[in-house]
Amino acid sequence: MAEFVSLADAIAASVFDGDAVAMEGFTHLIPFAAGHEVIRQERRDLTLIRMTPDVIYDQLIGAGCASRLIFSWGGNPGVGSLHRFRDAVENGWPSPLLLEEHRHAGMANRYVAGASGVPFAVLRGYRGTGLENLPGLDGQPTVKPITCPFTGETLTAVAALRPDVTIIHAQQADRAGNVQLWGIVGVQKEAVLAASRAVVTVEEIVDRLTPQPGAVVLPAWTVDYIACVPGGSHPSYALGYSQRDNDFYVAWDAISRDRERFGQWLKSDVQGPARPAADAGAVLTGAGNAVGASSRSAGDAWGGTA
Amino acid sequence: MAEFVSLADAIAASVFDGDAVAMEGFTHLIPFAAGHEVIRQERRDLTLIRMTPDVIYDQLIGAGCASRLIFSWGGNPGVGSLHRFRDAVENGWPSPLLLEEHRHAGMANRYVAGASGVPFAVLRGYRGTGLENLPGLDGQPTVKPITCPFTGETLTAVAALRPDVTIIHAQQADRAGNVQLWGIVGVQKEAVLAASRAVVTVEEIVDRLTPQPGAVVLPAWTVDYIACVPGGSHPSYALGYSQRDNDFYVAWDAISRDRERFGQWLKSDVQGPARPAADAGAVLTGAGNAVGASSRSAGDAWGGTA
Amino acid sequence: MTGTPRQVSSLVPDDTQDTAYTSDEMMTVCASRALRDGMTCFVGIGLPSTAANLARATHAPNLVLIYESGTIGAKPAWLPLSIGDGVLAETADAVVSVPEIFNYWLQPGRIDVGFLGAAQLDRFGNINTTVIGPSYDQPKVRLPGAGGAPEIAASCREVIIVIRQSTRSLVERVDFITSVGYGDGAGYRERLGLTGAGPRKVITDLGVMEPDPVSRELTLTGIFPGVAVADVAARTGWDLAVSAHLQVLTPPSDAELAAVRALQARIPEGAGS
Amino acid sequence: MTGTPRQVSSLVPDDTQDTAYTSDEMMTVCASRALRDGMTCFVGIGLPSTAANLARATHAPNLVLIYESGTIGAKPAWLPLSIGDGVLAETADAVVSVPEIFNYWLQPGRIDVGFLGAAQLDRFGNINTTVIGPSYDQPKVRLPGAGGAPEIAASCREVIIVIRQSTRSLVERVDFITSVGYGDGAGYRERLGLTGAGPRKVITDLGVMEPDPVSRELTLTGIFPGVAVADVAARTGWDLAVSAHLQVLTPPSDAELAAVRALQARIPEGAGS
Repeated sequence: MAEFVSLADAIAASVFDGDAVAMEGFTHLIPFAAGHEVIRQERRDLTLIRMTPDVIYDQLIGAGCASRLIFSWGGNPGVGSLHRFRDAVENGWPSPLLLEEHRHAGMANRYVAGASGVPFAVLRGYRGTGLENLPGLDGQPTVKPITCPFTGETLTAVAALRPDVTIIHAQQADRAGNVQLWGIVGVQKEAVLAASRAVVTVEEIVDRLTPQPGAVVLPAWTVDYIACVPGGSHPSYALGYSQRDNDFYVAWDAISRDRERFGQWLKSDVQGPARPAADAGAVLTGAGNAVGASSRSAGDAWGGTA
Repeated sequence: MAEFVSLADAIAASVFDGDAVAMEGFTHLIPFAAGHEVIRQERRDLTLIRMTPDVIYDQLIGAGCASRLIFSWGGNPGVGSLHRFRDAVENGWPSPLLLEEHRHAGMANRYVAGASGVPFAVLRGYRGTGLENLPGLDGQPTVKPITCPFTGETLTAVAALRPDVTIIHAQQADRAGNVQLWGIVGVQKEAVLAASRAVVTVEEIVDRLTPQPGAVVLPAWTVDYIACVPGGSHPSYALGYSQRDNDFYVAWDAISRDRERFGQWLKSDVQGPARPAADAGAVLTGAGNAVGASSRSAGDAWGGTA
Repeated sequence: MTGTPRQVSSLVPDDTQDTAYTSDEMMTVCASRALRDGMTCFVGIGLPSTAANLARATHAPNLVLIYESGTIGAKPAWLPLSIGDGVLAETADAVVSVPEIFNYWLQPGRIDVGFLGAAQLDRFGNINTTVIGPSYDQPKVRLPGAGGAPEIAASCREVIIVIRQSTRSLVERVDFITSVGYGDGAGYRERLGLTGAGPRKVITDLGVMEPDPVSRELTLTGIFPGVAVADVAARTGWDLAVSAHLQVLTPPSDAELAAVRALQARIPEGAGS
Repeated sequence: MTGTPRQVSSLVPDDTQDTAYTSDEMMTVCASRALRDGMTCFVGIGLPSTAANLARATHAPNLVLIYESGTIGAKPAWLPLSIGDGVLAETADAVVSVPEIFNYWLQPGRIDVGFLGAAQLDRFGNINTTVIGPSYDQPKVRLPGAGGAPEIAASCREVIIVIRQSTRSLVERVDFITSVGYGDGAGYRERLGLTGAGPRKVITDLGVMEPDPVSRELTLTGIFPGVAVADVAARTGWDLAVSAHLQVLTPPSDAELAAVRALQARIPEGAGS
């Protein structure tokens, strides 16, 4: 049953060294503030799981939190490479990163299998591609051919994903702990239902959820911890509350390209005394354009190049 | 791409003797008016597919339209038996009815497989039950054990469903032919996407769809024919437009128990000159309580016993 | 499960006519007591739905009701006739598709308790709702079939079954296994890999049976006031084992009776008949 | 696909400075022309998204745009930077989950055309977006990976690929097959049971290649005005076959150019920078 706590307490209670951690959000509603808290609490040896390990996992990988990554697309959307991810894979810096690489359809179905309590999912795909034969993290395959028992056709089985903990960001929780997210809802429901523990940061806590078109509702009894972190998905966005800070994504290219500059950013903007205040500062700006504006000025501070 | 036609034209263009026809709607939004049109057009030798072949299929079976039934629960919800269904199974009247019997989870997943373009779905279930070993309509199994290629665990595979035509009722279509339904959305999306052809009857046609919480939207290019049939789900209901006519469901028990009384009902209320007018008459009563009221007086006409 | 309640006069002392109760009321109250507050409960229509809503109206206000129509956390103000009445969707925390309710919610074993009726039930808690008679192809009585029951029986953490006691309904071996209880006894569920624990209680109009912890055979553990063990045995189709710790169950309290009657008297909003 | 457009001055006659166009503009226009009105189109970000939106703004107003973020029938008023910008969700006919977009919409082959970019492309239209270098484990360049591209390549009824022409990007054999084109040639897709027909057009900044109907080898069938076949061959990593029916492609019309520039100039609503 959902418990309302601070972000720091939520992470301290649910993310442990060596855990398999999924932070989901498909471009929209990415739980950046929670990711920063994981960096601040210096978790190590994590298996990071995410369909699109974009800027959020570039930060966690660069900060040395991860030793393994399960993913299907590792780029800075619309911008280019993830330099910290590449540095880890190409040069082993700050430490080697073992990969379990899939594709979106495979990752999505692996979460579906996890959420459904079955050990695998069936799809078309993988056949004829290099991804068909890559080993999983433990050296065992997570992709295998499977024969339809009715038609004899060969399809593909992918192994279920069951994170130790899934962390997402949502627009709202009500006081009973029911969570509502809407807009692009991605794979968050499946990631939460597949996990042993679930943490949700929200833009706001409301007396009663007003049903929204296209919304996913996670009942309180499917969530463990809820922390109210307005702006907690910046530079991603929360539909109805903020806009995607595209400037920051563009600026990240230069920040992350250089190890030293990345280190400075980490110190000043995540670990340093300034950043927790800034993350908390977002609490004050609340909803709508206010967050958009603060996002954009933050983007400018990174020396936005767009 | 969706074409707006009359109900009679929609059925004439899409349902043919010998077809596999799915009419879906889980208690809510059951396409009764379309079912009556199939009876009026005297389609024969249909394979009827439906998770809950309740009163609507009792009517089609009693009218002699069906020779085969694929289903998972054949009762009058909250009332009792389906007497026409039982008469067909127990006594072969008006003609024998071959069964392909599943359970809800299996039927739902068979539609999911059909909608997903794969020949089977995997679930837990069937093991240890009599349903595990029942043959399909062609004598071949539609349920088989399947081994997880990763864990070695035995699960169950069910064969995909791919109806020739799926018929559903929805609240709204816009003028471009996009369809929106909400409330209990059941398995309609899957049934439409699994089928070769799709027919939708709607409560009303609107200029523009207003997104509704919990709605399923079927883009115009997934639908073949749309007919505006207000009240077209009576005695089932359309959330926001009408209420379930529980009296009719109770009254159906007496109407359907006796072959002769059923035949009279068929003549007077479906095939006769009165009934098409009454079905069309529903067009005039439009939305909200008006339909509820007409439903209820209709229920009284059946000699409601509730 | 919607038959007219029978007055069980033998259960009622003559001088307490105002607290007289029917066997259906006793069953309903007894079933509602088996639900604890905060549980998630997968509900079938009829008596299970009445009992679950009674629990929510009395001792378990935070009981989470889930119906196979995809309504999660429904809070109906009156008793629905079907599992898909509008009031369930309108009051639910979330409404999901039918594939989703089975795949994401029921199958993984995240529901605490499943609540089922049965046409036939056997000594090991197996349920038949498919056909009566020795042959599936030529049944004596064609029943509705499985619906969502097999998955509820397989996957809920535990199962409660309500059924009226008679030698026709409680049989040595069901004619057809629609939903698995304990199969042929100890170890059966484990061999099949069923994730739920199976039937915890069978509540009839005469008492309560629970599976023997070792053999899994249904054993009489509770009896309603005024009912004799011999009566129960006579209306059971197998040689009924009786627990050494057989208890006489507490009759419905005035508050419970008032609540169940209020619930059943409540008319759907907007209904005129 | 978001690099700064290069001015291709050689393509532009000196006396038509007002209609001068860049190679990216020519590619975009050429790609947009490949889309027919009423088609359903699965769109990748960057040039594919620009081209699809250009088609929607010009000759194909009823083109249905589908992004892997689950937005079906998106009608963005400006070009999104990512496949998940808010404008896509806000203007879509329907927004579905990521599992659903892949399982119900892409996998069954109901999408007419898939629109992809590539880091490396080979003679048989196979795409690499995973690693550059001979070894997956020790790559020279680690690329983003597959994303939704393999399913788009496998399941859309046909595929259009946009890529800049160079011997580094157009290679005899890709270092890693991320998304299958025609594999090793004729019959390959059929043997794997891939439901879509595969790449129909590869549009580069110099011209258009199409698969040979028999061998499936990519063959030069169109060339931009002012480009020599030898230039194209020199920037292709295999011995490029040239169609007997090679056509010189029509340069962007004034209307097309105006439309593509208007599209790229449009600022997201509410954006200040």
